[in-house]
Amino acid sequence: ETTLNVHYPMPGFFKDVMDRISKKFMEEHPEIKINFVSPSPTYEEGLQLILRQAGTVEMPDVTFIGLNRLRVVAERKISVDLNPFIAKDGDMVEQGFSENILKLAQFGDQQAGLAFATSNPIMYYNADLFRRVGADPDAPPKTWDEVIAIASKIKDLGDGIQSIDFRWQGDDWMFSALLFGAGGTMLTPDEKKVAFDGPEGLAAIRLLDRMVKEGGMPVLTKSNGEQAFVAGKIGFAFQTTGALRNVINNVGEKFDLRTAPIPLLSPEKGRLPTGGNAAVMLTKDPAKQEAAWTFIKFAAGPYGASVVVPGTGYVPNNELAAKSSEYLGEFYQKNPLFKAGLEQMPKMIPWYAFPGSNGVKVTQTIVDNLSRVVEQKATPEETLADAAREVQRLLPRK
Amino acid sequence: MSGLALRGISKAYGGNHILRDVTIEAKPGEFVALVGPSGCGKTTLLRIAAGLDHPDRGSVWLGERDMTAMRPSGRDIAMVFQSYALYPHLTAGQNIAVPLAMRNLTVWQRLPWIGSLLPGQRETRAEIQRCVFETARSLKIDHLLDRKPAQMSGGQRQRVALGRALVRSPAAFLMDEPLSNLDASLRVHTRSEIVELHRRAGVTTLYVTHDQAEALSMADRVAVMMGGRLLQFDTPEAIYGNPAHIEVARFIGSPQINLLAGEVDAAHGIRIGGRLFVEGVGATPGTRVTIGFRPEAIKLGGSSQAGLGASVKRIEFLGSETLVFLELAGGGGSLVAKLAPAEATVLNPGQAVTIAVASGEVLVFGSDGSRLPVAPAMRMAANG
Amino acid sequence: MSGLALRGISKAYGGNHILRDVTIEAKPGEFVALVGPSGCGKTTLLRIAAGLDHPDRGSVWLGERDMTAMRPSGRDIAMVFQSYALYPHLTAGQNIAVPLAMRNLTVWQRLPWIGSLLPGQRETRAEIQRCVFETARSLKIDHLLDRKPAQMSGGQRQRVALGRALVRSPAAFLMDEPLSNLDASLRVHTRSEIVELHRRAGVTTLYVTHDQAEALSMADRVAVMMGGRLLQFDTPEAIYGNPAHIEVARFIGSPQINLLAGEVDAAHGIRIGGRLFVEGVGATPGTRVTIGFRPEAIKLGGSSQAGLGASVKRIEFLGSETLVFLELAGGGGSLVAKLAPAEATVLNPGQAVTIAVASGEVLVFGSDGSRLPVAPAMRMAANG
Amino acid sequence: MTTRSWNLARVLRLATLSSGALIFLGPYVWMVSTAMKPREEIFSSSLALIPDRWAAVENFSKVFTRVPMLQLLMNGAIVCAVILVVQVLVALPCAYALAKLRFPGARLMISGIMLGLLVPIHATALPIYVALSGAGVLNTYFALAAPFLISVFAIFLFLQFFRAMPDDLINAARLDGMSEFGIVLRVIVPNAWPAITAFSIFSVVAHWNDLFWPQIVVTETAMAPPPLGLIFFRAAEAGDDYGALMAATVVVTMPLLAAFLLAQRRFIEGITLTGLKG
Amino acid sequence: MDSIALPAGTSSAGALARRSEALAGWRLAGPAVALLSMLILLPTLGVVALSLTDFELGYDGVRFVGLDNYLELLEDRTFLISLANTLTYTLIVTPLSVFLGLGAALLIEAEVRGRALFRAIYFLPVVSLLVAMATVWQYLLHPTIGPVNALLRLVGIDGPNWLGGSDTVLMSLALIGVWQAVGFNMVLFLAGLTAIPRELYAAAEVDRAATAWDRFWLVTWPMLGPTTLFVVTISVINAVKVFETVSTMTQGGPNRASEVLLWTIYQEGFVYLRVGYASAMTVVFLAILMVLMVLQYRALDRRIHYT
Ligand SMILES: Nc1ncnc2c1ncn2[C@@H]1O[C@H](COP(=O)(O)OP(=O)(O)OP(=O)(O)O)[C@@H](O)[C@H]1O
Ligand SMILES: Nc1ncnc2c1ncn2[C@@H]1O[C@H](COP(=O)(O)OP(=O)(O)OP(=O)(O)O)[C@@H](O)[C@H]1O
Ligand SMILES: [Mg+2]
Ligand SMILES: [Mg+2]
Repeated sequence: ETTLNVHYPMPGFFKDVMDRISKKFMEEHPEIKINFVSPSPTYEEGLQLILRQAGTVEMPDVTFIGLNRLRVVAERKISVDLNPFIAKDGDMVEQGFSENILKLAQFGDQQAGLAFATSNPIMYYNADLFRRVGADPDAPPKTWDEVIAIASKIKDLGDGIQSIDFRWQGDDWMFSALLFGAGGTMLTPDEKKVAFDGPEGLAAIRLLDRMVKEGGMPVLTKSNGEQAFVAGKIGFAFQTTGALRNVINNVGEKFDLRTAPIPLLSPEKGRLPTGGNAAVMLTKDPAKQEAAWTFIKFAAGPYGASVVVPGTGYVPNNELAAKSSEYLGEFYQKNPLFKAGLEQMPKMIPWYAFPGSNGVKVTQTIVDNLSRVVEQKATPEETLADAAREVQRLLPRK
Repeated sequence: MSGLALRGISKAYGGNHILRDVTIEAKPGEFVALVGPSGCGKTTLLRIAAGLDHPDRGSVWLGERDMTAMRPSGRDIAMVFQSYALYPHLTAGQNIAVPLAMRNLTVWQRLPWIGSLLPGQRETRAEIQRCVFETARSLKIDHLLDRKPAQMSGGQRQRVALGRALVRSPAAFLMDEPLSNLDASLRVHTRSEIVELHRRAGVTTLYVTHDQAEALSMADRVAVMMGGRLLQFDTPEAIYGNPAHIEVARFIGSPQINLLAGEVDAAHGIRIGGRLFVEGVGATPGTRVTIGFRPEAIKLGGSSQAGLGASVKRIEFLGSETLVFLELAGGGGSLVAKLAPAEATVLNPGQAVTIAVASGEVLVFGSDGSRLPVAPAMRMAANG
Repeated sequence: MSGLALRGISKAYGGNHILRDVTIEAKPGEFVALVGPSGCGKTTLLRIAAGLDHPDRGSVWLGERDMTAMRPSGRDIAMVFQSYALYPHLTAGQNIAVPLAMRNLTVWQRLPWIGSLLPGQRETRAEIQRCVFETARSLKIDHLLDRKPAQMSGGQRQRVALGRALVRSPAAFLMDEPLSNLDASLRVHTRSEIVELHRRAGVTTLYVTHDQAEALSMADRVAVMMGGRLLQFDTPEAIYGNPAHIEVARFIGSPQINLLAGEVDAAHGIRIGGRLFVEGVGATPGTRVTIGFRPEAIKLGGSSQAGLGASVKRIEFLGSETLVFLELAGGGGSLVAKLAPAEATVLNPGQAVTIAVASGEVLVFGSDGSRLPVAPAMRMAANG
Repeated sequence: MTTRSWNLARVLRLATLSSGALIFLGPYVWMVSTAMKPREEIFSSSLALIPDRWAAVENFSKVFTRVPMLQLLMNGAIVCAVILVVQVLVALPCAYALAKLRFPGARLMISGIMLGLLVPIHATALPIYVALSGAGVLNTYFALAAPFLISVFAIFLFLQFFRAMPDDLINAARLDGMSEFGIVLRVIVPNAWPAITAFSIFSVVAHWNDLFWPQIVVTETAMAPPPLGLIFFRAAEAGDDYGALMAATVVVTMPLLAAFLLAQRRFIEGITLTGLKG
Repeated sequence: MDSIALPAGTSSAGALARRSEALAGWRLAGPAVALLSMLILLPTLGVVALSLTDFELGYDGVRFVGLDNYLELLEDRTFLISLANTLTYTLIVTPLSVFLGLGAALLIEAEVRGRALFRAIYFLPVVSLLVAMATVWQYLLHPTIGPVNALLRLVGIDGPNWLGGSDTVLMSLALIGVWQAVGFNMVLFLAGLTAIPRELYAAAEVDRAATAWDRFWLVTWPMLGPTTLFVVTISVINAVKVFETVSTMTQGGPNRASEVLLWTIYQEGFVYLRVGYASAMTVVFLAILMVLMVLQYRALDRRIHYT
């Protein structure tokens, strides 16, 4: 019997999911025992734990790491490269792990993990407010111009009602949504130079600027935005589909909640970043590695997805799960709100992780600059230039 | 000038009756000494007069005003605390200046830092400084004005505490053993300063002391308390020479008054150990009484003379006088005689003597301790 | 039994010289009284003896051992603090028991709660209780043993502080004005208890007091300090009757000794205001001297008699005696006479009298304050 | 001195205290109210404190079923007790020595204490973690308590309080034959209860509520203190389960509040140093 | 070192006695010294050492880089911003929390009724878990649906965007900091008040200190000196070390308007994983504050102890 020590972040979100998956897994694999170590409150703290414990006996065998932090462990060779295991298995696509999905956790020639819970940004909207301003909730806006038009009407309702909550705070994910949606990229392909300062980037930031100027988007903290939206005081919320279950719970019967795909600045070239996390193998013990690989595949596999998706709002990271009625087919019939994320799956590309030791810091730099636009303290052009310059400075010089 | 009256004061701490119906009315300008054994309630009475404690019953009057419900700060009473209660963070000079600053400076002027920048207080401050210095000089602590209490000796602290009271001209002074830690010569000096101040300002004063000389010489009237009760409140002469109660007689006078148990005989005389001692006492024959006479009333004679026989036990030299401790013959009790040193030189321990007491110096107390009248034609039988 | 010796002690606080080369050697079992004006350094000396302060110079010896470097807790000295220093959180009984518990119980037995469960301490505790009660009874505070210091009167606290020292049998006692807050009768009682204890246990004792009667009657020897210097260290009789220095004469005796300025004439006599007063003084003719005589040495005569002329200024009644304040005729100075009350009754303020001083009672001091020898054939001219 | 009568000053005082109390209580009113509400009622456009549908049972049962809350509370109690006892035992003698004894190095020590007050736990966490990990004692009560065995806060606080204690009291104790340690135990401690109580409250509160250090040394939920239980109701990315989170907070806070109410008697009983004259 | 300059000719015995006192002092302080060295001094030295390297969490290799980290600090705009923010925060929180804490303590002590209740209420913020209270505050200070602004609207004030706006966020955090610290300081002051001899108030009354204001200045304030010095020192330190409110509510935002020192250090060390650089920040942070604290302590300490 092998015991796997498994660590995961955000128990408020994942505890039930993890419990169900491990239960089922141990039923199917009685020779492997899953032991959950104490979870970490956030992705960051989870990552810190792993880095601290790297190489010590306390290090768990498997962990789940935010997709944008995956590169950190990969570059530090803390994660075990999964390519040998994939090579041995051979039939990954048959098990539902398409090339696209594998790519989400690839860095260079390394397969750092298997995407476990994946999300993309969607549009939440308050159908009641739509009706009040004469918009049709059944035909949600497809372009940003339409969004802004409706938003500006909603803003005029008064009574503390506001138009848009675009979740730009915290990290660069939602900025990526605008940038990628315009067809842009963060860096040049050789990862040496900033690339977001091109026209796509400018379009993205200008859009944010218009949301404020024309759409009347208020400056809100992340949780204030959520609170106001579920209270029925905000027309649009743009954020991860992963929050869907929580939003549904918090809204209850207060208003008619709808979701729709997020508009793209460039419908053709536009892509969307993938949020979520990947299961990562840490154990260097060959015996345990086998068991860990089995567990990772199971968790990231169709059963795992069928548990994750309804419990959270994430999109299935396994193509089998999405298609097969055995897993989620019926679920989507019954829960149309979850469809928006599903529809966007073809457009999902990896959430870009910056190279080098300043990788994480770069995202904060971008967020800081975005806030200047949201607060209307700088023009989009200035912001973009500043952001590009600061980010460039933080990139590896070699 | 207003008198200070404590009327029917009672006070108990958790069941312990500390004061029982004490009434002391000091006339305007009067100097009243408060004496009594340790723990009899003197400090408590003073605290009640100052308003620091509330009586369970009774009232406090200053002049014509009932002060019982008034806060201490409103009473305008100066007090010397038995424990000094100096402000440890202030120098001696600042300590003494506090009551003046409280009265003569406005709230704003008293503010730290800012206060001293405000206009119109220069002169007041200078005046306060002058008063403080005057008072300090009269107490011989003018060289200590810049010291904090922690840097002073016990007697110096006590004088600062005294200075803090004397610097004011309040409606009444309350002083709780203000000279107890001073040496004799300083005490005499300070005592006369207080008397002088009292003469000048005529402020009603309640003065607690254990020093009989102080009580008797300074006070207009003396209040003797015991066990929370007021036993006698009268002039010093009356307290010493004409005590109303055996406890007062016992308490006042050092060395203590000599007390002998006696019995009233059929002829209203008192017999001690069978011998007639006093005649004409107004008490039922057969009752037991106590007679008392002061040590200095005793005259010693050779063993051959008439009088009570006794033997010398111990001789104690006190400088200006000598105490002779005597044992009555037949185990009748011990006595003390106070003699001039010259008179005592002829005495030796063990020597047999006779005791004579001058007529008119014998006090008679009933079995409950109260004074018994002695007929005017009283005769000292023993000295007959 | 071991003596206590303070040798060549000097001490300064930030430039102020508090003690200057003070040497006091108390023989084993000796009772030494330490007197001196307020602030002269008595407490400081005691603290140095106890090891609570370190002398800048000098050494402290207990018996044959140099204790100067020893910590206070190792010296086995009991001290009564001028400030009492009672443990505020302990009852009177517990306060008194502390030194016994410290010595007679083991570390473990002393632990709170747990300690009282350990074996073999029942009896010790009972024994301690007994000692505490005994001591308390002799100080008349046995009814207060369960009170905390805050619930006691000043005199009661002082007695608890005294009890905490007396309950031990240390190598030496240091007592700093232990009776200052007690009433006369209690003081006499407590004084005799201390004397009794000292007789019984024979522990060397250093005793600070402002009460001259106490110093003179209790002590084997008296040390008079002034301004940080030791002026005289001698028997009570010598200190009173034979003071080595004018300051000692001035300090000891209440009321103060009478001092008059005089000049040595060519015949080695002393003249005051032109009149010959004493003859046969061993001093250079022409030097200025001071002569002193005690108030009780004065005999008053009618204005017609021979002697220095004076007038009665004030008469003060003190119970067993009367003080008469006199003004020398011609503004020569003030004097005090101490008379028996009977002698004083004939006097009235303003009355003119003559002063006579008994021969052999006159002391002569040089201009530096030191005693001058007077020839054996000295004669009181004034009384001639 | 203070009469119980109503006067203007008292009315003003009560008014000030009460309005202050309202401000301080405000957040708790909302907290308790939220703990009683179902999720959909928590955020709404109107402010209602009384829920339409009571969900207290639901929220509170989540607290005890989703995480082993009783176990966590127990862990918290044990760790806080260990920390408090050692801290006080170490700090009392040290503070006494600094306050009342003269010895070379005392000033340096005070600087060290200042440094200790300033150094954030984040800075020292890593080295201490490495040491504990090297000793193989992670996931133990000891590891949870280790960095807090010394409280410079306590030393500093006690130092300030002990300074004010009269020297003669300590001198008397010395002459009575107490050792310096005995003085701390028998004279200083009984007279410094208010300070010790105040510190105890702070210490318990700080370590009961500490979230940072336990996360570093504890990977087994069986060893975790209460705040680690709270993270099971938080989901930064997706929004918290507010009702359960508030219920858990109430559960975690209650023992502390109870402890405070018990301990605060000591403030009233404060000992005033009346054993001294002068 | 404290020992006074000894006058010339000091007896060697006096020196011996002093040595035995010193010995006792060391014995009593021994355990504390040992723990202090192990748990604070050594790790701090470790931080200093790390600040001279390019250590990054997760990488094995460590390179000595001399003062590079410190040089980089000089140009780090974030660090300067967070210095300024921390200063502002401290300047708001310290005086307010000290005075309100003192006020609460005095008012509660003066009041006869409901002392226990008031004490508990004012102390509540100290006992509550910040991660949870952060959530509560987020809601209370919500610009549109929050009760605070709702109340302000009742009196006709358009409430600010407390935590969302870069102009108001620091002040909002400071107010929350005050809310937290008042109870803390109150308890310390309550403890300090018990150490004031009642007799001094009696003396003040007799000396005609008629108003509470007078008695406060005459007795309470000077006698609270040691407590106040302690409270101020601790308040400054706690304010300078503000971290949890920032990390749970604003993450330094918006646009670094609530970027404070500890948050910056934490970000660098734990999020950006640049431990070496974060260590350099820590060292600078400690150095500045150590100098300030030790200076103020030495300057004030003498003045507030009267024995
Ligand atoms: N800490 C100190 N700093 C400066 N001077 C001091 C200090 N302590 C005492 N003194 C001074 O030293 C002198 C001697 O003080 P000490 O207490 O020994 O006097 P004392 O003889 O006991 O007087 P008292 O009879 O009034 O108690 C006094 O003048 C006092 O002012
Ligand atoms: N707080 C208290 N609780 C209980 N008893 C008290 C309290 N305060 C004083 N007493 C008692 O009240 C009595 C009177 O005390 P008080 O201080 O008035 O005596 P005193 O006459 O001043 O004595 P002393 O001459 O010793 O100063 C004493 O027996 C004392 O024990
Ligand atoms: Mg008294
Ligand atoms: Mg003294």
